[in-house]
Amino acid sequence: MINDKNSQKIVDILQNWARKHSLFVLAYGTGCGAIEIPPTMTSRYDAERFGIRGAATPRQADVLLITGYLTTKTLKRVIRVYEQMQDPKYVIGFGSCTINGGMYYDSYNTIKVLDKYLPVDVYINGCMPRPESVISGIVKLQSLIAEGKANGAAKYKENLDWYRANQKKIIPNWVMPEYNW
Amino acid sequence: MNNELYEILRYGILGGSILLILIGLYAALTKRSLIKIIIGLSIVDGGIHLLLIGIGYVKNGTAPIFSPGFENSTANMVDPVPQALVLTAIVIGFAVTAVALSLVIRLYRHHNTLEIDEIKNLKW
Amino acid sequence: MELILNILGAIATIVLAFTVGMSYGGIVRKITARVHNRMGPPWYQNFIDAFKLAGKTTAINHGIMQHFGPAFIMVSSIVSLMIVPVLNGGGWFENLNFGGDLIFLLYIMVFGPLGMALGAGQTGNPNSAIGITRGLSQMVGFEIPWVMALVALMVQFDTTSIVDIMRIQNESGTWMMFSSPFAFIAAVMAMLGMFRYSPFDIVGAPTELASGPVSENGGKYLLTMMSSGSIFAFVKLTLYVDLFMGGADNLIILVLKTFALYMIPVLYGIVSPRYRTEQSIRFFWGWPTFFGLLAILYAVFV
Amino acid sequence: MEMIYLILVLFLGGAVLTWLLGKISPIIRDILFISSVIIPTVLFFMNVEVGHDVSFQVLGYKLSWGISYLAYLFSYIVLGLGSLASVYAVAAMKGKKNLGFFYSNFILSIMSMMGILLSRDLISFFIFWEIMTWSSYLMVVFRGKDVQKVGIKYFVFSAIGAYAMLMAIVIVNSLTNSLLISDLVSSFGSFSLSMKWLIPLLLLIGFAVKSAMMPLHVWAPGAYSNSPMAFTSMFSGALSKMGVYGMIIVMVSLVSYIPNGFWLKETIAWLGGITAVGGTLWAVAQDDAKKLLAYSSVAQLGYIIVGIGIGTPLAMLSALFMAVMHAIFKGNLFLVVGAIERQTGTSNLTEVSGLIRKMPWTFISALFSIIALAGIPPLGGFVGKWMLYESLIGSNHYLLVIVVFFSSTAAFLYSYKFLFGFFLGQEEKEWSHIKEAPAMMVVPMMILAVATFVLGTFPGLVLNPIDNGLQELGFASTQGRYWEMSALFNEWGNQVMLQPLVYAIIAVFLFFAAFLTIKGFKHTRYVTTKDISSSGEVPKEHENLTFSQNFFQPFLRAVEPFMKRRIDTYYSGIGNGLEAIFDFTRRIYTGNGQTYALYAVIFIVVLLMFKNALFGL
Amino acid sequence: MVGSPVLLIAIPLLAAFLIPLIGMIWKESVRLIPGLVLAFMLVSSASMLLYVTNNSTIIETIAGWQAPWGINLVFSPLTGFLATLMIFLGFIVWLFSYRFKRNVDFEPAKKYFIFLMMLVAGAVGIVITGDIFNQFVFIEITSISAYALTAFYTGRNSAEASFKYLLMGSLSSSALLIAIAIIYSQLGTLNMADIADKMYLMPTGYKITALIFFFMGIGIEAEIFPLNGWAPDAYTEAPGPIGAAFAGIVVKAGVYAMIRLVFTLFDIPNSMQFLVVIGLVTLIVAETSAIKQDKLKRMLAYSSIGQMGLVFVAFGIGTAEGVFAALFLMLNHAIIKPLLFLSGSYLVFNSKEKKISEVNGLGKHMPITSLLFALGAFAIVGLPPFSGFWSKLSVLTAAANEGMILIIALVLIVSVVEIVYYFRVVNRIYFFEKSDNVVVQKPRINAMIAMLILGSIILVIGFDPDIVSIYLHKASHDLMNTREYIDNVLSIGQSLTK
Repeated sequence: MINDKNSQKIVDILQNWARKHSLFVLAYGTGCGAIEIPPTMTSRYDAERFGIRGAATPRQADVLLITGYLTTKTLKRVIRVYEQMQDPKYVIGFGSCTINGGMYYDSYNTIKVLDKYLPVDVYINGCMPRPESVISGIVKLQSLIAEGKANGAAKYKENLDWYRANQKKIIPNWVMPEYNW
Repeated sequence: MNNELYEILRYGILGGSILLILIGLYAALTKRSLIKIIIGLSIVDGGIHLLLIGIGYVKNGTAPIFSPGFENSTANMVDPVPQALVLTAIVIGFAVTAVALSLVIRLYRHHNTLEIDEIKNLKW
Repeated sequence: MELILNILGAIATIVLAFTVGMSYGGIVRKITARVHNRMGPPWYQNFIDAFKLAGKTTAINHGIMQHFGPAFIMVSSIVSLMIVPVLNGGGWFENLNFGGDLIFLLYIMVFGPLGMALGAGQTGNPNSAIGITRGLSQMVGFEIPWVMALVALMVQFDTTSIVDIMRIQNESGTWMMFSSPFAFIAAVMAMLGMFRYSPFDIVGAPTELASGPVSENGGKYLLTMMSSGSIFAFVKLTLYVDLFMGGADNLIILVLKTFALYMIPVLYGIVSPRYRTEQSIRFFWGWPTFFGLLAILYAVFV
Repeated sequence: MEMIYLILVLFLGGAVLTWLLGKISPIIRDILFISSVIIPTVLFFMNVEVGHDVSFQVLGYKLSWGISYLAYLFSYIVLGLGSLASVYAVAAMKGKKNLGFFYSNFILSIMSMMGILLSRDLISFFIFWEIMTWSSYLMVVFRGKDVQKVGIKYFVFSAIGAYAMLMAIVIVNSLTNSLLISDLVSSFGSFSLSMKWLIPLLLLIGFAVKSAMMPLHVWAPGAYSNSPMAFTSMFSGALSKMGVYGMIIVMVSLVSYIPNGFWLKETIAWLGGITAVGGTLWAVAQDDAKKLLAYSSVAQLGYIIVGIGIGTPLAMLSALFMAVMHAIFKGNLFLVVGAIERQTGTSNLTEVSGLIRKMPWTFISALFSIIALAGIPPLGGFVGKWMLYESLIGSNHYLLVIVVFFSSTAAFLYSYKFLFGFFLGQEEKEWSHIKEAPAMMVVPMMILAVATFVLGTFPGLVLNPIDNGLQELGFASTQGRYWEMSALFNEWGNQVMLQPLVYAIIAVFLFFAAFLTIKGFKHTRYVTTKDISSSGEVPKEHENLTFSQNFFQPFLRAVEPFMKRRIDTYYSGIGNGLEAIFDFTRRIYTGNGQTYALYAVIFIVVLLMFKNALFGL
Repeated sequence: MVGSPVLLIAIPLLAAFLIPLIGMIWKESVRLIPGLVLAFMLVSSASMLLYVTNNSTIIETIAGWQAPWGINLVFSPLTGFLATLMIFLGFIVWLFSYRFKRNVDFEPAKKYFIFLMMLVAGAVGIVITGDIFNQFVFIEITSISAYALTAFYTGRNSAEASFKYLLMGSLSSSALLIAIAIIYSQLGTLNMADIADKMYLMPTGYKITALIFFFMGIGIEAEIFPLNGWAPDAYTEAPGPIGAAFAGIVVKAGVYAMIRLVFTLFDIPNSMQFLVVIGLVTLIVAETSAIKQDKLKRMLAYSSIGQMGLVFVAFGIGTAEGVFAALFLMLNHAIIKPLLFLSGSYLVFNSKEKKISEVNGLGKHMPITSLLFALGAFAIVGLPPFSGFWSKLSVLTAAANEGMILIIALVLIVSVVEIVYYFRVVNRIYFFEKSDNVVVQKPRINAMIAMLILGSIILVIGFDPDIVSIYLHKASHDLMNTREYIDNVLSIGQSLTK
């Protein structure tokens, strides 16, 4: 949809600006990273000044925050949540575990590379990443949105078969509604 | 017949009849045996018959029959009507007693007792 | 011609209400942040949010009532906006003011919750339904002192017209909040519930119910609801100003008065925990109702 | 032959024929049934005119039949709702047993209601009243459920009411030597003070039972929910209005002339208010739609009683308007429940869910009726409530306003519960086979739904006949002051136009509906109700996620102190106590013949002992 | 002269004695002859009733002995009305009991119909006789045949019921005889008209004592409260049609005797109040006792007693309206209660216990019988448009016109109790499930006709009460006009002596 900065119309620029400054974050507290979200949101680091706000349900959310390792059991829920979010939507991988498994690199029960299953727009490195890093990651996402480069959702749609294949490898009994847009 | 005797006789009949009625009632109300109750009722009947007769009695009266020599002495006749009544009442009392006794037989067959206290399947 | 002017006036009112309502929303967020010792978002943050919601490219609904529910809510807020006099003397913002409108207002204001409830019910999300039941129950709670306050006003002024109430206040020069203080207290306490800030925010209860009635709404639906809420906030504040503070002669005074009034539930809310539903109902049937009774007695006997 | 006789005879003959010939074939039965409701209805509206009375004598009592303006208004309710409900009933009851019996009772109850309205004297009023009672009783027990409890309770309360009325009637007869209602009204002023209190009170007890006023309402929930819904529609919509009809006559024509009768009016109004609150609270607590609507009927009748009790012209106007509206929307809601029960087999709100897409027309009519019930503006229910509030404030009943308002706010709770329980929520596979009800059921419902809308916009359509009726009752001529087509007036004289508001509402709604539809039309998708955000979990098909148990538990917890005491339990306590006493009395008959003989002897002894006291000359 | 009242007594008595004789030749005759006799009586009585309604009272003297001395029969609008009603009910009972249960066999049928004829003869005699001792004799005839009919079934508790009845009946006859003795001792006459004429001669104490003994003697037949212990048992244990006959014939005769005494013979004004009080007590005790019954016939019996109480209340009002109401009530009760007994006896036909619970669900299996029972129940509790309503209305109107508001209230409260127990039964018939061990008995065609006749009368009177009101008005006028009665009876004798 939005591949190239040059193709952006004025409306898109405005909309991207708004999207950038109004990120409703659905923090999916999968792992230990969930503990870093409250300090990020509260007085000391105050993520709200960037327009960030917690969203309670995927229907309202723009950003899916995967905080830490994903067990194979949780993955299904995360995929479901992601698919229930409305476009445009973004994924932030949070902590080393989402990048390469981190300290769970040899676990039989967690997924190692989040990107194989969900289109991650921004990774935040660290184990755990401190709130400062979280904010820096979000700022990165904001700049990507403004440039129109945060197009993970489009990528997911294009390569749905590949993602599904990967997902189904982890989740043997796959009963989920079709993702059909 | 002199007056005193007449009065004594008259009140004797009345008192006796009332006494009979009370005796009969006593039997009917307190005795537990069906037969005794029926006897009590018969005594009550008898008392009442006596009462009726007593009412119709006239001093120095004669039988209420128009016999020769007494054609014009209706004033001195005993009143015939109560006697007729008593005759009828006796017949009726007899019939009732007969029915009652036949019922007692039925009851005895059914309940194997003559105690009236035992015979109360029908109540409330 | 007159019709067009009327329609233009109506649109102007709506724009005004939307702007003021949204700004207040942003300012509340800012103030809350400052009380929390945070920077907080800019005051226009709500406009950005609204714009972003408008820019969502996809939307889902679960059925026709979820689709039309936001429209119902809009009907409620806009029609009630139309019959609440914005300024003294009418003019551009006169719209549909008429005598006897208080009772009408009481009922049309319920139209919104009903639309919300239907929309939320259609989604099939249990959280939404739970939120709705809590909301309706709470509404029964705060309507009692609120109506008592209104009845006291109606008794005192012998009218059910908001315009008349404003006119009489201005003629006598005494604001209602001073001439009938108990009614004002009862009404303000009811207002706490009406705005659904803490401690009466169990309806939404973000973490418990996943924002309750709106949990299945995103994009344009959420946008409509949010705008409606902003307009509605303006309506309520203006109504309070009209009824208790003598109305406003111009927009600046209106903004000042409404803002001052708005601070009551906001500040009370920031420092409060959350009531359970029955606790909040009992709260409203306690002191606020007592004050409402006092107000009626006051109006009848004084 | 007089048209009035003809109409009643047609009803009666129709009832008998439907029953007898109905045994031959169901089609004949259905046709006979509908035609014997519709034909007299048409004849009535075509040929019967106000002011034409016929009279005749029975057993030396002079009876008189004719119609008044007020009765004409109620005959709209009875015959209109009756015709619609009868059309509905044919479709709804198809395949049930004993239909001939049902239909003939249906016709009989319509006949009796018309008879009540046509009666100009107290005896025929009472006769038709009793026919109405027993024919509706037979309907209550028609399904054979709970007959000994619900049915007997209904009949006993009705009988208490009716006998109170009968007592008043015979006293009136002894005082005025006439049974005409007009004679009662004209000579009421000359009665002694005690009679002035006694007669209206006795009559009011009779009417209060039928209109389910507070201490006498306990029969209503059971009876309403127990009869077939096609009839309950009539029961709650029209039959209970007979109580209202009588009550209006008594309150206006008699109570007004009692010295200090003011207090009676106040009491009635407050009882009405308490009825409204109690009914509403209990309705909120119900899980069965029939019970819910039944309690709701009690509550709504409470409003009407409040209006009658206040007795100002505006209050009467509002009471009568609400009576008409209640007939329309509550009649319709019972039809809706009937349709749902027919299609799904249950009327329990916790079992059924998500029928909106299965039964869309039913939903629309239910939605309209619920909005009217809740009194939300564009529909007719609001007009009546509005007038009620204004009359209450205008007549200085400030606390009563609060009571009524509380009840009507709490009414939103059960209104929502009704809509949500049946139509909204999860669409379960269990109910996926449900179809819309047949057209013969849907059309009456839709007509009633449209009626709620029309009366909301053009209340003058009904206010005009009401005004005629009120003038007949002796209210000042209000032509042009209290009503005008499609406009409403308030007590303080300002004219209020409803139409611009309705237009505004429609315009705003259409605008936003269009906005929501057009914006992102291509990218707006419909998803099933299983596709909800439940923390990423995918609900399985058989998992029912609808929230329906303990729906308003927090609210009920809050109002628990009010609901702890039920009048019902007191009544059953009294009933059981009486039966125990009666059980004791019959032990006089011990079964021992001698005891009986003893009784006889005691009898005569006592008489002889006290003969001078008893028979002393 | 359209007929002779004496035939109304003589023919059934004759028939009663002829039945066994002819029965030896032709067995079916024991069942047929009573019907023919009753039909003839009905026609004769009805034509006489029509005559006396429009013309003067028919007075028949027996054996040429004129009024104060001989026995005479008075067929006035009142007595004629009651006699016709009784004969009609006798006919209905005959029609119903033709081949009913044990009547299929010759021996029982013979006894049954003999006693039925005697019952009717006695009851009619009570009503139309003008002689007080003659009345006593007829009361005894009625009683004895009633004892026998009560004990008709063997193997039940019928003998017990009959014995209780007999015990009470003996006391009754004793009391009657004492009362007659007192009157005769004071006035020396037994003719009712003559007694009424000379009553002012009697000392008050004697008068009251005689009245009290009469109250006891006739009260036992008329089922007033403390004296009615026999009634529920007898109604319960007698065959169904005999229950109907008790309710329609025997009790009515008792009531007639009672009111004749109070209205015509004795001039004690307080006796009216006494009637009201005793009637109310009877009404309340009986109706409240009925509510907890578990046997159908026993419930109906209590209801019957209660209705009699109401009749006494209505008579006790003392005005022409009250008498009219009471007679109307008697008429309706005589139609409705037999209907209930007759249909009820088929509802519990095969049951041993005759429990109310055994009628469950019979509405589907015996629709017409059940419908008739329901009709009777609706009518007797006074629901319009059935006949019971009009009589109840008349009673209440009469009471209201005399200002007896408390009585109205009590009567109406008791009516509610009545509604409860009748509707419980009707509900059971129609809305309960039939238990499997109840065997349904379809009514015979003759029984069905009998019940249908009664049912249609209920409807006819219900829709047009004026059809009977003229007779009732005449009858009440007749009862109220003591002087006319005395003159009518005595005039014949006087005319002869002059």
